[in-house]
Amino acid sequence: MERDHDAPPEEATPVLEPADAAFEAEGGKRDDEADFRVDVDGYEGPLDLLLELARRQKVDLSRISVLALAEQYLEFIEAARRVRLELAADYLVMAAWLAYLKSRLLLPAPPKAQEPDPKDLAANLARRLRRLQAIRVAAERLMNRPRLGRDLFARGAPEGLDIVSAPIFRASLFDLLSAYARQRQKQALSHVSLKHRQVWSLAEAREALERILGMAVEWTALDDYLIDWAVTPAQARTARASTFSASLEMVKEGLIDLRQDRAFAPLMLRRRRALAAE
Amino acid sequence: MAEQESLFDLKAADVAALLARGPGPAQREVMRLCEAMIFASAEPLSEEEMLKRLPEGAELGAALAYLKAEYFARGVNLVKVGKKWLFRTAPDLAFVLQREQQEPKKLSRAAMETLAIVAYHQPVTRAEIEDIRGVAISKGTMDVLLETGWVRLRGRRRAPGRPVTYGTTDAFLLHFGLEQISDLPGLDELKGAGLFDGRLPKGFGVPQPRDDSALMEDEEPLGDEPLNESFASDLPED
Amino acid sequence: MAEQESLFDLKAADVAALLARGPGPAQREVMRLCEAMIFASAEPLSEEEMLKRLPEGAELGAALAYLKAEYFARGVNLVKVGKKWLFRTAPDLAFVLQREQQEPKKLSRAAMETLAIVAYHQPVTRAEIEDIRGVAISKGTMDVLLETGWVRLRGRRRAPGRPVTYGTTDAFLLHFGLEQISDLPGLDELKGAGLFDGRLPKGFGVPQPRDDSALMEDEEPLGDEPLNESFASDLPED
Repeated sequence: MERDHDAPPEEATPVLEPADAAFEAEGGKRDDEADFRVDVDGYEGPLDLLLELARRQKVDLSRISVLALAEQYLEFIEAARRVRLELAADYLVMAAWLAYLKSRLLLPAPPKAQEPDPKDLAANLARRLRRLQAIRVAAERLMNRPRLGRDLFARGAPEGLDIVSAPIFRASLFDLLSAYARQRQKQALSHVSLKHRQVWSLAEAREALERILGMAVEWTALDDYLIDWAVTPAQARTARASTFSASLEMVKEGLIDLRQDRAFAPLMLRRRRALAAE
Repeated sequence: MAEQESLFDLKAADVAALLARGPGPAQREVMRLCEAMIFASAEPLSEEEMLKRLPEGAELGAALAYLKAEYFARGVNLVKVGKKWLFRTAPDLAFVLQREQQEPKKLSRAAMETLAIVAYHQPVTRAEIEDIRGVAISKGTMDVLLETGWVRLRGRRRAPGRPVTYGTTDAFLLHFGLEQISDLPGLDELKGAGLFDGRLPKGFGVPQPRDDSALMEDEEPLGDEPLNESFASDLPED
Repeated sequence: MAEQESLFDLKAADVAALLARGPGPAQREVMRLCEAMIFASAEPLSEEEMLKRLPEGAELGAALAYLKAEYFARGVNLVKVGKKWLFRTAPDLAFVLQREQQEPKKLSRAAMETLAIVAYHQPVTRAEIEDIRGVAISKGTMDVLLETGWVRLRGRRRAPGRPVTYGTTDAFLLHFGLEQISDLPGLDELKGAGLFDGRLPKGFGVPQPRDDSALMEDEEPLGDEPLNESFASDLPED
């Protein structure tokens, strides 16, 4: 089957020789219509061509002479071949079929059981032409209707209808209670495990010592300082240990003096005299 | 102007009779609301959508009938297309409006005829369209029609090869000013001429075109399979 | 909008008087044309533009006056803004142009847990909620809870920084099917329901919730100050 011409007209179609597409056909001379032209390009397939030929009979399509139509079609094809117009296979298949039909119509052969009545074939062809014609008319009427955007117009500047989404929340009491229990339980347990020791770091201890050094001109018990800085008993231990380490460090650096009168006696602490004199 | 009949399916006498009864104040308020909604909507508006916005118990059907009657003779008409409502300019005023609007893209003859066949014969397969036209349909033709939004793939025919069936859309009705598919111009004549039976497959003998979204008995859903219709297979793969 | 002519500068009596005189058939045709032109135009339409398209000698001013009167009480009004004309939905019908659609939404886990703590520990401050949960509450979580209508701002705690206190609402009771907040199950009931397992530390308790609308002793009214609760806590956010 040949592809129809939906593409823009300038696109070359495979159906015809380009230059001499339209011309007066010699075969047309015998036709009543002297201006019969061979121009396959104008037709959308053999059925369309047949329909056009049928129109030339100027009779109602229902009373068309299929025999005459077949002859005209064959003449057209013959004329096209004479000018070496390349015809798509469809046209040739139709020509062959019409030649067969013509012979059947002219020479009523002794009926063979398998072969259809040529009158039925002719009637069927006529009906196909009428159907194509009918759809052409329908398409025409459809296209001529008042059309939106051409003849009818919708509102030019519609405000628009909005749909605003309003969330509606759903939750069950069970969701609520299990959410509560879940996190309380989790937190209750994690508090226990996460109760890590609080550590008074060496740096913190030294910083504290340095800040109070100015006050410790005389021997002072280390514990007295700690009481001011570490309030909770838990912190006292880590504070004492870190401060002791820090104080040893500061002794080594020559910043303070440290003494203990006997074992387990309070540690005494004082700023170096030299520094105090400055 | 037989084509325009459906635009004027309200007769002037009906309009007068309807308006003579006169809507009551409550009815009039529903009319105002409908009028505002349809006016404001960028698309044709369904009755369901209107009902969602109207106070409960509003008599929508009556309000729309009154409104349509009131707009009957005006420069703007209220029309129903498919199952949706819209306002649009009266058909006889095209001359004053066309000037600045550009003509919609013109369809090729092949596309026009194919569209008409789809409209009048739907649901219809590609082979059936080709049978009527006597030529193969190019991929481009069907693509153009699908692109207009006027033609859609409906489903598949329950037949060997399970060919895709085509039908028209609400956008088709809207564009061609039809309330429903049975308003197609000349449909009765075409049916009467018996031209639609002939060589069409069994079960297709009913010439009444249908664009119902519901599939017909001999149709089935498209499914997930590729559309291996010849013009779909040419698509480049990416 | 100062230049906009008031929609109601036409009095109902004027309208009646104007329409009683009634436009003649020629006038009516000009009205139809104007109606269609203004309707179809994407922009407000000036009288000059209309005159260009109208038949010569058309009485535009009168036609527009009539049209405006006819649309006076409708759902759509013809209005003049500056020197141009347009149709607009009646201002009192704006509500119908917006429709609320309820969308079921689930609370996030964070929101659900926060809600539960507000319910049991109210009146409760954000810092207290965070302390119980061990994670910071994002502003979004609190916003969602306020949006549900189940949580409200009660007042401020009489404490440094005067933090806002949160509590539940009647809508909360209604939604969760509680008669009063004290109907929330206590620790034993929660344990009985299998929501807590046995591994609870000594002294672990569940508070007896109270949602008295009266402020508690350590609360004071919200006052006019802005709610500058900072939601940028050091705690990790959930």
